[in-house]
Amino acid sequence: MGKLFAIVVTVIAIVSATLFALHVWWLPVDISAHGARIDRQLNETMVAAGVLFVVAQLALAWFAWRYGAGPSSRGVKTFPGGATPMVVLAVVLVGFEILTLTFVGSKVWAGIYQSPADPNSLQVEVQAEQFAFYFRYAGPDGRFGAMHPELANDATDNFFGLDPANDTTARDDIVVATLTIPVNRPILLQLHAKDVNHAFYVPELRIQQDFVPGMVIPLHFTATQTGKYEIVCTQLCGLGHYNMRAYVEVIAPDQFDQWLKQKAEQQ
Amino acid sequence: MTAIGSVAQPSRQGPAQTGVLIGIATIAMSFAALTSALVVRQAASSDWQHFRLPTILYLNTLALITSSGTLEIARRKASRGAGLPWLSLTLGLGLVFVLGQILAWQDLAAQGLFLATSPSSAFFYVFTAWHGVHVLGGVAALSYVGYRMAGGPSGRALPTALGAGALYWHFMAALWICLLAILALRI
Amino acid sequence: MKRSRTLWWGGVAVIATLPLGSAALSAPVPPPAAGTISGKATYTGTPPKMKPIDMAKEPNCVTQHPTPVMTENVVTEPGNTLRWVVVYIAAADTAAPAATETVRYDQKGCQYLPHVAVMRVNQPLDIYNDDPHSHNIHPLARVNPEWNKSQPKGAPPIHATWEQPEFIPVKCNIHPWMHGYFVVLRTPHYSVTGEDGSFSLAGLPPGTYTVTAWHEQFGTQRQDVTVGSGETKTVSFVFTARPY
Amino acid sequence: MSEIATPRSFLRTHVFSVDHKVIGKQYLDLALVAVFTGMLLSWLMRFHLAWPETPVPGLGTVAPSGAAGGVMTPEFYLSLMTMHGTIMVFFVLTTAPFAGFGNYFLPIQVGASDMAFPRINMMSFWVTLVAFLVLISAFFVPEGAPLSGWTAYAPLSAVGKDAGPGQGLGQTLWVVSILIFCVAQLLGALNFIVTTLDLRTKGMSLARMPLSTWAWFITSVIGLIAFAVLMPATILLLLDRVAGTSFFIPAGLVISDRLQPHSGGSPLLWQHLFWFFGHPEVYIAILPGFGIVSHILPVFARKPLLGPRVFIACLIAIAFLSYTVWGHHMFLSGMNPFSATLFSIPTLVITIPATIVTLLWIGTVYGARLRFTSAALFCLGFISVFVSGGISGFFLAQPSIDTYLHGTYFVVGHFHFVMGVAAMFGIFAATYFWFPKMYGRMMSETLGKWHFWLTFIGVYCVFMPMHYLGLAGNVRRYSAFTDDYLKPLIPLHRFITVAALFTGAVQLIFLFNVIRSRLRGAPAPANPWQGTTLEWSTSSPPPHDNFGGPPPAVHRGPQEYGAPGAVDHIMQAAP
Repeated sequence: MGKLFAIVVTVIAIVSATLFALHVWWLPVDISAHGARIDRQLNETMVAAGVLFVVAQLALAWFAWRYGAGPSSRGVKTFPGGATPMVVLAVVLVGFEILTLTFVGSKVWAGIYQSPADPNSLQVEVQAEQFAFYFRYAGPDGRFGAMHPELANDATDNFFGLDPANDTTARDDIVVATLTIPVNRPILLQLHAKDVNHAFYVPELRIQQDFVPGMVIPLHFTATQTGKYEIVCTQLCGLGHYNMRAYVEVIAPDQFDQWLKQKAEQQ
Repeated sequence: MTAIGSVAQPSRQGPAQTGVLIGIATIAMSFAALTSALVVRQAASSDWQHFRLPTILYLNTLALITSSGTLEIARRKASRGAGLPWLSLTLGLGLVFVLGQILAWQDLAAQGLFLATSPSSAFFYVFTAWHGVHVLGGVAALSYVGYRMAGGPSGRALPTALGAGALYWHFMAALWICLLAILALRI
Repeated sequence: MKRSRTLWWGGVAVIATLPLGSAALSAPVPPPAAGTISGKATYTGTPPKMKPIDMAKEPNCVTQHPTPVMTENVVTEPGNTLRWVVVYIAAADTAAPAATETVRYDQKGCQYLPHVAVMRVNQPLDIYNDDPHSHNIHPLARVNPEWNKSQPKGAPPIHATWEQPEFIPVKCNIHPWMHGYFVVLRTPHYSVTGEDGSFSLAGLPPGTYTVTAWHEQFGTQRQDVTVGSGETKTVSFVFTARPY
Repeated sequence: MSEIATPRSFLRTHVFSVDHKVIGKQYLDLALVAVFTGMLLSWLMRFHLAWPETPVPGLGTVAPSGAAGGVMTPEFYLSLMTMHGTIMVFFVLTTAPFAGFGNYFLPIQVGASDMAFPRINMMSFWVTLVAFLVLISAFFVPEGAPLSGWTAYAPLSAVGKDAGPGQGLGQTLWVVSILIFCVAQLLGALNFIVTTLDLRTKGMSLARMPLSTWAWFITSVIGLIAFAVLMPATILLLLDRVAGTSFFIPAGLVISDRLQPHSGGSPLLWQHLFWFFGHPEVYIAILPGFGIVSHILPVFARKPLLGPRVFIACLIAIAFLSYTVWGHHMFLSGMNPFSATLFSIPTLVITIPATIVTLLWIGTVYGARLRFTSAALFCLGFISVFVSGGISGFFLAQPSIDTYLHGTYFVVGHFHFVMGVAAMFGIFAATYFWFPKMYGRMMSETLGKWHFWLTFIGVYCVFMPMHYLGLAGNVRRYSAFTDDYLKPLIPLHRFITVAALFTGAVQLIFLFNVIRSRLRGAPAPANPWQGTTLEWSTSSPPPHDNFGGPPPAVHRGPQEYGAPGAVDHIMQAAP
């Protein structure tokens, strides 16, 4: 029985670890400036944790195999040195690992969330509402119109509650359902929610941030590769949470200017 | 945790004492949670409407403090079997305190400050209601002790029950003083 | 005891048949010829510019519309006429037989078809989902009880009826641009303006009526019209449009 | 407390009994009903995720509005998820290992004839039952059960029925149920602490208490403070919902095209209050499992646990640290990013006592003479699964990696391994180990072993792939996978669903074993496993006052196994 347990645990440990190591299911391509540092941090932790995982499972399996109550009724043995090697092993091994991971990790985190945005980054306002994202560009006048929640009316495409009648800056604002951004240019998103908690998550951009109603949360990143990627919501927001999706289209800068001009005429 | 050091024998005051101490820790923790909620909520937005606390609160505080005093006297006299009148005085003062709190509510309502009017009034009602509920719990416990005192065979358990009840009651008074300070500072 | 009870029921049956008999006996007066009220709903001023709906979130809706669909809150037609204007007789017509045929309300290509569905009180309504993905129907009723149901792909139609007359906006939470209206009326005399912006209310016994015209963005207008027997009255409603 | 009149009527002895043993069994029966309800919900959820369009036979009739024609609507799926989470966390993982086994065995193990306040103890069970019934009734109200998850984040949970189906009466019932549960839990914890501190028998010093008693004692201390914070939080949420206050709802929210009449509230305040309770709650779920494994493993290893004092110190360290880490649930929630670094440090530091405890178990298996009964196998399974779950916690503790993994199935895999499986293995081990003492009958060991092997392999097949899904960015709490990048992951979801259905079915072996053994199990001796603690020095099942007379004095520690000189073990109560 102990031997069977040892075999099962060993098989589980080996199979799980290999599936992790072979990257059978792994992160999608990284197209973000800060993405590489997150991937490195993840890989380092994966290696460290993988080793700890396999060693611990194999130790358990080996002891279960070796120390079953067999016919040779030899006496029980305590672990050499008692509990102290356990404490020392845990404090040194895990403690050291924690120190490095925390120290390196905090620099990566600070680079994304604690550093201010690049001054000349492209400003886009993102509104999350029950079950769709909408993006607003400042338009030719470069200024965002004021938002009035009581005027918000999805039927008339007035998602942001703008008041074009007597707010001239709002007239030229461009409201679209796809985040179109130029490649290799820092982007600063201003996230605000219209109703409940939502989240902005683009796996390829290695970026995620919750929307909190009543707050405007800045989020900045730089896309380094063109293409069309999915934005999904990771904070439970109601029955359409699974379908709350938009696309981010990263295009060349000149195409972006041309797209912006074309959208401005439609206003 | 009074008994954590002592070895085998159950502690002299008995489980009631330890039970009340733990109850006190729990109630204090729940008020700590409410206070932190108050602080965070006040910082969350600028709609905090300051208002003057109704003066009756200070009379209520006086009633509660004197009821602690009369309870101490009741405890000393209980061993000679003469504690009952003082205990009933304590209960009376406790009820006066609760009625006073309700009057404070009406005073607030008269000013148009209801539960949902502003976060400050909301927290005032929540603090006073949550404390009032626990004071009523204390009144119920002490009246049960009084009923057993009046019922004749005082038995060994009575002084400990009265002692535990007194400990809880004094905590109610001390807690109210802290809450009053918090409310006075913040609202 | 049993015998007297049968007597009693026999008597009641006789009395009950009397009014039927008497109705049949009265001389057959020819029913008055029905009048009709018809006309057009037009607007003055510059209407708001309709924008193409951005359905990027739902790719199989984008593929269903080769040319992008425009928003439908103010649908203007040639000759300054307005579509989706509901014209109806305000007074409730209680004598009319209850409506029985089912109103069909369809969700196709992430759009509500028809944009405005008019029905009568307690008339059965079937909501279908003909899209290859799920929709969520949320009639924002205030007078009637409000409900909010999802309808996955291939789910059976949702049956609903409304007890009170009301203009109920309908939205789909999963596709926020989807908007429609359930207009629940007590009268069978109603008509919705089509592409040419015209409406016609037929089968009206002679009399004076207050005719109401409702548009989701430009509000409601009323006119009193008297109709003789067999007469056709033309009425027109002019709404003032504002660009924003 | 010393002389308890032995009640006679059936009502007093089996239903409204103040005997901690009856109350413990009542808690375990409630947990049994709750776990099979929760498991049924997880079956429906897993089946929907794998085959969304295939109608489930009979579901259409059971839930006509939620799953017309057997095809589940998204809000019905989310209501199942919310109820699955709430039932499992509160009514199974807090009730069974802590309130169930704790109530039954803590008094006996410390040598008391009953809990300090028997009537309050009885009340705590019936209040828990009321809380469970109020929660279940949310299924049967018009709009159905709430869909804001077991975390019930405001404003989705606080605004009311505008926020979606189930957020009206269903969510109010959920909040009231949790409020009632807090009352029950506080009363229970009060009893545990006072009994442990004041009612220990002569010679039972704190150092001589069995490790399971230590675990229940420390869990009740954590529970006291955690539930004392959750209670006012639920009251504030209830006021937001029904009284129009704005503790958690900010101004200017437009929900279902209606401007909400609230202003100034802070949704983050709810998250802080909830998670200040939430993280200690997960330790309330796992620490009894620690105690149970450390109590049972030595009995079958025939040697004492390696470093019991170190183990107790680790329990205390975990208890203290559990109040400093709640922010790691909120790295990306919009709170100040600096506090994310602040919270990640204690989160990683708390892995040290957890690692020490795991190493102590593995060290105990070293040099043992292991008898592989079902209880022992479940203890070994507990260690293996706790290692897997704990290690995936490494990733989530670092804010930089959490940027990618937060809200994905990696988190689901992590907390299911640690709470959903390890804590359940603790409950299984405790059941197989203490069943003879509780019911006076032996459970079938063969059925027990079948149950272990199939479950052990099954849970790895269900929850390890969730880590792979998480790495691929599969977002959790989705009722359907319509995103393009999720489509290639559907085969893995189908594998998980098949494994989940299989592992769930295997639990019926356990249910059959429990019910059959209660009725026709072989009569159990007083000490079937040759344990040494006080519960084994009284009859099975123990008499009404546990020891048939004054509790015996205790003369030595709880784990005198394999003592030098041929005697195999020495009972704690042996003079």
